[in-house]
Amino acid sequence: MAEDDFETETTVTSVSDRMAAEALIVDVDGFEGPLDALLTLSRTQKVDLRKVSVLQLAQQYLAFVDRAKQLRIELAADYLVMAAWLAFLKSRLLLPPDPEEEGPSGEELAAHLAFQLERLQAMREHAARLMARDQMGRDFFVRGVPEDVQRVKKVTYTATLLDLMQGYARIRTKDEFRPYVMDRDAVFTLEQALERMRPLIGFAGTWTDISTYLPEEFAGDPARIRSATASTFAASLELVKEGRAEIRQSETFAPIELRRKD
Amino acid sequence: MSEDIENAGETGDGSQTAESLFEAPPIAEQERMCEAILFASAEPVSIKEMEARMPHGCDAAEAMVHLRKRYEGRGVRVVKVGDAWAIRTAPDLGFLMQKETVETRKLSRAAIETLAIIAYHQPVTRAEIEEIRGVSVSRGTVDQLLEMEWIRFGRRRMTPGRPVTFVVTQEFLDHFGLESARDLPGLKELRSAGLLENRPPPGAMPQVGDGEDSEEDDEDQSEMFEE
Amino acid sequence: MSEDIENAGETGDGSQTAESLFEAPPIAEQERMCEAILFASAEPVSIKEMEARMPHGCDAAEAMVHLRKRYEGRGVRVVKVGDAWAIRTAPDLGFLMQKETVETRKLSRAAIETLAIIAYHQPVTRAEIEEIRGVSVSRGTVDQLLEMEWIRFGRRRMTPGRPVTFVVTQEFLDHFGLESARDLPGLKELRSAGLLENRPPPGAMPQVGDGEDSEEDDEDQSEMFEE
Repeated sequence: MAEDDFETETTVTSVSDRMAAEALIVDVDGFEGPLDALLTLSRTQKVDLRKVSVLQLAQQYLAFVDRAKQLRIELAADYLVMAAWLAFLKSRLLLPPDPEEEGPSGEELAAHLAFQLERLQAMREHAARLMARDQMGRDFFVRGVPEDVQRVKKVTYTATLLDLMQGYARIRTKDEFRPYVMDRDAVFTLEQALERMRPLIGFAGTWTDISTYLPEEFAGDPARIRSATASTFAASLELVKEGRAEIRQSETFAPIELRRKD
Repeated sequence: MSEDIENAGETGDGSQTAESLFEAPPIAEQERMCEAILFASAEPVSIKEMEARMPHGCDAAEAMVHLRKRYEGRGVRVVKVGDAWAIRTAPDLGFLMQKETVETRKLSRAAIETLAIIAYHQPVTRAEIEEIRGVSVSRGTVDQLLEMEWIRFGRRRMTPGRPVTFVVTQEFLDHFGLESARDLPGLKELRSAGLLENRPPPGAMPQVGDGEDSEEDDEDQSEMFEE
Repeated sequence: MSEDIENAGETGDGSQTAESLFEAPPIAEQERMCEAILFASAEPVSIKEMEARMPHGCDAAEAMVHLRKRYEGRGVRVVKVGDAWAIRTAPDLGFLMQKETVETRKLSRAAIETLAIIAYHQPVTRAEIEEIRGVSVSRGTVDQLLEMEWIRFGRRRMTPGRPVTFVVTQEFLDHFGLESARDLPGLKELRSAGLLENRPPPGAMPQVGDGEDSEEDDEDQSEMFEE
């Protein structure tokens, strides 16, 4: 952009403003973004931020960006976006409102920008006020010898009656299952006994102790004997019921005897 | 006397009735206890914590009213920090404490401003801080404030994206001698001037990070344009 | 610092002592200073050191007399440590510097089972417990139950080796709300209450006599019980 263009852009600004604007450019890295640059520029107006001329500010900013370009200072994209927007705002403020145009008016946009500047300025001032407060470790101090609070950790254990009973039940249940689960091969079923005895009973013409009907492979181990005895006895009763055999016992705990019924 | 206190304390876990078997110690004695607890701690102690350490049935809040009064105008002061209490030296005597002075890490201008914005606007999102400062907030700035435990994460905002918010901590209040964030200097004026309002920009305002690739902002804008 | 000293000195009305151009602050003010110094200092502070920090012309020894008196009977005391001074917690309040946290934990499964066996079979030896549980009982488990005072040693069994037996205590009965260990429900009751899982482990044969009790019923029962 040519030098005389710059002149026409800034006709409203005074020499001191221009000098300030140039000083700003030297400082461009010191700005914390375009809003900060705008806030600094607005100070050249030496008015209450609420009365700041946004139009004038926009012109100042655009001049500042142009100047930075001339000096081949690389401005962050943010600055250029703001410049474009301010150019747009400027045209809105200068041209009579277009009734066809949607969206906020130039005045509304300008008012919001003024609000943003005022808010940023206020936050700066209050940050300064905050930092000016008495601070710990500088103006007031904490206890020099804090005593450690000893943590005495006490652990108590609880259990409910239900836990207790369930625990016991768990153990007992485990026991009950053990024979059935583990010693399954020690079980001689009623069906097996019947199958074994049906053919044998035909040869039992005389009273014979039913223990002689126990399968050989079930001898020796008490558990297997018990199971085989029980099922053989049950099978014998079944045969008696069928009318194929007779059963007798001379007295309690005496041997149970079986013979074929003709 | 100490024995009585200890005994009274032991009833704490047993008889949990409103009227404990042993009466709570007299208020003057409770005041002594609060005094001892606060003197022993560099950090603020909450009423709840004091009562947890004191014998059953004590009213630490009431004892603190007496204690605070007792230390008015003294070389140390009883100060309230959030829900907790602490003893701190009187600020006018800071000059005596050169030896104890701790060099605090110098905060950058960005960090100070960010801190002030969080304090005055809390709970506040990163996007809101950026909107106020007109510049993106560097990760390092927030990290530094988090690390100093002057700020912490607040609740997520119930807006699209559920952004996290930042709030100041008890450590912050303690450091700046504030009883609560409501006591921040000039808070009332800022509020009445409308400068703490979250005023959404009218359409087509440039947003922070427009030049960069910030997804959040893009979303915000596209939403704005759709409307 | 020098400024502060001068300001403090300015209260003087011009009556100059030989040592100082300015009069020392009033003794009450000196007392405040000593108080603040002792509070903030990490180590006991000698009179000399205090005076070096205080404005010129101060008499820390005299100020300390006042300060010491002020803290008589308080929750903290001003004590002499060698030739230096410090603020310390009153000895009778030492108990406040302990914080007891009580954590309640559920008894481990091993402990519950061991306890249950002792309760149902008492007096019972360790070997018997192990036989019933089918696993060895760790020393820690028994010790824990002894420490909780839920079990104690019973009479020695009059068998070879004279092994000790375990029985449950009155504390145990109190805790579980039992009048005697005989009040513990029997296996039959446990079963009818659905506490015995009749369902055999996967792959096992159905139990004889349990034919009517379908699995569904069992489930219903245990659910009922849990409610």
